[in-house]
Amino acid sequence: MDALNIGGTVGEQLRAQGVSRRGFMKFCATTASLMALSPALVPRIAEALAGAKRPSVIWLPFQECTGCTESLTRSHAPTLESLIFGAISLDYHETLQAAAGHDAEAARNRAMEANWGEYFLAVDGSIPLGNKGYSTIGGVSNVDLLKRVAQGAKAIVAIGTCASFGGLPKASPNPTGAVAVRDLIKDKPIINVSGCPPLPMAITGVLAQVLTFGQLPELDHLGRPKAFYGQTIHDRCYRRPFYERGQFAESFDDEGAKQGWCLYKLGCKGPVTYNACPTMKWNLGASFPIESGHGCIGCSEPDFWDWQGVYRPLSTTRWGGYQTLGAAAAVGVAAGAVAALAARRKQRPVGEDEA
Amino acid sequence: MSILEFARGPAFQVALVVFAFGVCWRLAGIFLMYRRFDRSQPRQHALIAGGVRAIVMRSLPPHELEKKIVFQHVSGYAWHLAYFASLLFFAPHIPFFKQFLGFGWPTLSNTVALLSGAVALAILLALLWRRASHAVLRQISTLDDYLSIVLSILPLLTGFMTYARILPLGLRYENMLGLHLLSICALLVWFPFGKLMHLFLAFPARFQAGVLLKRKGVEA
Amino acid sequence: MSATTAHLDSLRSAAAALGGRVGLSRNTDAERLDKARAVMLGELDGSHAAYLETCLHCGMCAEACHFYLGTNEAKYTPIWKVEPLKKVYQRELGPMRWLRRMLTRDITLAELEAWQPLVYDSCTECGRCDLMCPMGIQISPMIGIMRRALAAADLLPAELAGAVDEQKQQGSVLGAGRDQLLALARDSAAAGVPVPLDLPAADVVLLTSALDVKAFPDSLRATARILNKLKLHWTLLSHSIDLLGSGESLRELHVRRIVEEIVRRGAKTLLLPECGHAYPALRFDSAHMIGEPLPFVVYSIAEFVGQEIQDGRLKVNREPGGGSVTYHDPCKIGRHGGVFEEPRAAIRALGLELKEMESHGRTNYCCGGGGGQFLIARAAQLRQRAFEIKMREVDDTGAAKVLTACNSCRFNYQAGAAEANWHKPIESLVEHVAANLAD
Amino acid sequence: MSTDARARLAAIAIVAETPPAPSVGADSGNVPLLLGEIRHALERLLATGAVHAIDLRAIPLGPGEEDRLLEALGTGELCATFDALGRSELQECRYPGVWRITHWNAADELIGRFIEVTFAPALLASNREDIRDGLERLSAELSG
Repeated sequence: MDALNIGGTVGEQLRAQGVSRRGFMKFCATTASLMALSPALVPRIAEALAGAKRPSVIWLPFQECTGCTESLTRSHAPTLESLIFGAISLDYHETLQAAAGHDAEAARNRAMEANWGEYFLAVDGSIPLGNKGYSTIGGVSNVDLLKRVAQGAKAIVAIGTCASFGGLPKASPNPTGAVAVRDLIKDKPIINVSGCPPLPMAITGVLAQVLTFGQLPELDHLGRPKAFYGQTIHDRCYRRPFYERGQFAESFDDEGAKQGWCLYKLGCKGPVTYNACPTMKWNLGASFPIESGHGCIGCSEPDFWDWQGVYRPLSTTRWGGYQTLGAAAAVGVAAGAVAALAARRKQRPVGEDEA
Repeated sequence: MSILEFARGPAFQVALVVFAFGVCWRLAGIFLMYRRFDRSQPRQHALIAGGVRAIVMRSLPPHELEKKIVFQHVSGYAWHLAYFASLLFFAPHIPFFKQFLGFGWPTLSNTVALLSGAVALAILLALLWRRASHAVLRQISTLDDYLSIVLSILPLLTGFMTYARILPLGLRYENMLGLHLLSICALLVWFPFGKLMHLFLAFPARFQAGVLLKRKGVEA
Repeated sequence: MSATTAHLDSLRSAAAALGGRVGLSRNTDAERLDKARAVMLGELDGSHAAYLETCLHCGMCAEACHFYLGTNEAKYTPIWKVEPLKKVYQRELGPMRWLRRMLTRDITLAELEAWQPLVYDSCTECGRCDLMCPMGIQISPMIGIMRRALAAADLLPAELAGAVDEQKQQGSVLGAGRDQLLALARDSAAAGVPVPLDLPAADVVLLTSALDVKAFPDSLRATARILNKLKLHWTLLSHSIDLLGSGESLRELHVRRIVEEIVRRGAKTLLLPECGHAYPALRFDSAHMIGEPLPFVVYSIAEFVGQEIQDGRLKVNREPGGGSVTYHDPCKIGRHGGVFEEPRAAIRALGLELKEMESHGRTNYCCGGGGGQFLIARAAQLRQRAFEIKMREVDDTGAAKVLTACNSCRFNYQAGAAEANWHKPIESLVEHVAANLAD
Repeated sequence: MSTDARARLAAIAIVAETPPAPSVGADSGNVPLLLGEIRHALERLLATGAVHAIDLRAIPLGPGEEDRLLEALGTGELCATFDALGRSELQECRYPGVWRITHWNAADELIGRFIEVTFAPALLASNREDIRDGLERLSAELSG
């Protein structure tokens, strides 16, 4: 990987690889599809891409499980190879790069210097604030590294729910004091590509969008690109007609489940989860959780892990259990009894009256 | 913490504790109070049966009385039935009850459940208007009456808005669902302190009346 | 007609004179308020608590009340008439009284004064609202508490205060005392209907009322004729002519004295005259007042006569001429006492065609003047509004006359009819029975 | 793994359940809508020459619905394939003017599927730049 060789446009890069114009148009069509843009926009994308500079991307992993990178490498369009060799210049990725140790650090520093103010920073994983030693790279704590690299970044792409919202490490009781990128960096544009992991197409799609139009995509209330997070799972779910008709699976093996009815009662969080799974789907477009018979767990939402359980329907609540209620009731009865007994002293019992 | 999480978590827990405590407090305070024991010779016996009968018969006033209150009677029946139909038989509500009871039950189709909710909502609004405009009702109404109607309307209203995704003020679905749950919390918190307690008190009061009237030999 | 108006006028002037006797209260406002509150707290029990806690403010009780229906004035809504009682309950006895005290103000004497016309002028404690309430709330007994509380605060309307005063000072009611009763008994005996008075021992004891003595002596004579015919060992008590609902303690005092007199005579049966207000008091409330079940049975005379006819002990002839009648169920023995069937059995035995009013039996409309209301001069117009409802229902039956078993009702009918120039006879059921006794 | 353990594993009864036929309405209902859209696009194509494209990945489709749609569109006379960054197929459908365009990547994974309503997909035509390149190559060969 040559960090310094980031010159040239995407079009030139692809041509240099021997990709024909027809191949380039195909690339543009699938990229448009990826960005959830209308096919009618393909010519504009082609024009933009042909002249787009390859941006440098530095990828920092913090408290993460590599699931997001795994997801990215499963991305099938554009292929990761085309991303790395054609569309973007991925100059530092702890997991993917061949270089290790000081060489890797050096590559990152070179990329930062060469593209100061122009590179994109991709982050996966949350950042522990509880103890800086919880997660370090080359002896540098996550928070210090993030702040340093973020300084020269044009924009930050927080990949996965951990980087976007704190994710699993932040789940109650949050032992490491994990926070999201947006909790630490306030002065740079941040694109949250949440999900646990995010849809591979969402990762590449966002990168492609940034690259194509040279500007940040439109973001929702949580800083997520609307193209992918504009609607809820429920909004686009093919099982939604069952919800509207009130047809629900009651267990995972009942007739309703076999008929493919709505999984709301089995804890599906689709109605409050913003993501593109129902249309983009997973595993090369094979399916998505609901299509496979399991409710959405809400993985692209903040604090989803603390949503009172994957299988508790949305219309349930914490309620303390019968012990708490019983105690409240018992105290209530006691209070009422005291009130009644005190009242008895003001009331006149039988036979006792004024002279 | 989002509105929805707050509503599903601490808000609901607190509301339920206030509800349980308040209801028991009020019921115990009423029923442990000193009561006179009627030693008179009953004209008719089977006083308990008379009480039970009153519980039923007070829903069906005699013709001469009924014809004066047709509107109140019909609207009262209609909104209560419609309200409970949408509360108890709207499918997404079942898991809510199931978490307490451990079992669920068959549901109405969404169309029917929503329609009955709409009926309840329309009647409640009409009754609110009537309370504010009818001379007798204005005379005897208290803050409790208005508050209780409004707090009964809010879950219906927010429920509809949630289902139909009518989301004003830039609210999103999950906010509206949270508000729906919060409106139920508000209802639960207010419940023990106002007239909504008639859910628990109506039958005892009717029973008392039935026993008293049975003793006198008058059909309740 | 002239006879009727004559005794009406004499009663009216007696009542008006009573009002003049009442002076200003000797107690301070604070004392009066305290006394009223003490009565309320003393009488309110768990059953009232359940009623007051359950009220939904639905307003349906208004639709049962002849005063509201006759005027359409919201203040006559029955439950509104116990508002001060409700306040005292909520602030003093209710389980949430601590909260209530923070949020509400205490009642004032001015408030009680304002409620005087509501509980005396515009309520006859007829109990129709008690039947209407969808929650089963028994409002009229709570009006009773309100009245006794107001009485304790020296807030009885002048006429009623005068009557109580008269009974306390002179032992008579509206000028009808023991002397008048003795004279009536003498006259009756002279006319061939002996009235055994104050016998030291008897099986059956009969009470009478001031109204009978003053205005409807025929009713008493008819009763005597029937009791004689049945060859009962009976006596009329002259000690207690009336039970005035003038305050809890006085009422209890009366009841205790009557019970003592009856027990002393070894009587097993107490008969009450064609008079309303004594019935619920002696039949149902007295056991509580004396703290134990009564050692005798209490009947209204209409109830007793009807039973005797039903059981075949009393034979009556079909009334010559027959004709159609309607029966007015007096609130106190009907809705408050459960006496519905016996008077109708008597009417059927007399061969009269019974044409029921639309509201009859337990839903019967009050005559408009019960509960002492008919004594209150300023309430005359209100009384008439309520009576108009009654007139309409009577006219709708097409019956030739009205029979009833309460002389208060009769009195009020006559007054109302005179006022409205309405010519529908209202007659005593017992007198009809007595006039047609068979051998 | 011992033979014993194998035997015990084999003893676990495995029943393969055939899922029941989906009940009526067990889909998104989008197939008829898409067919309707295609019909309108064809009408417009004839009237004005306007080209229309549908990205099937942007449409929520239930299990089997895409197959049903493609089945409904059928296969027409012409089919063209090319290989650039992976295979691509341009298939005319049963209804002339409707084209099914499918892209695979170099690893032969499906990366996009479109329906185009057009006289001929733009991808069929040779591109000017490519022609120029080709011309240069041909010239070089002829001169070489």
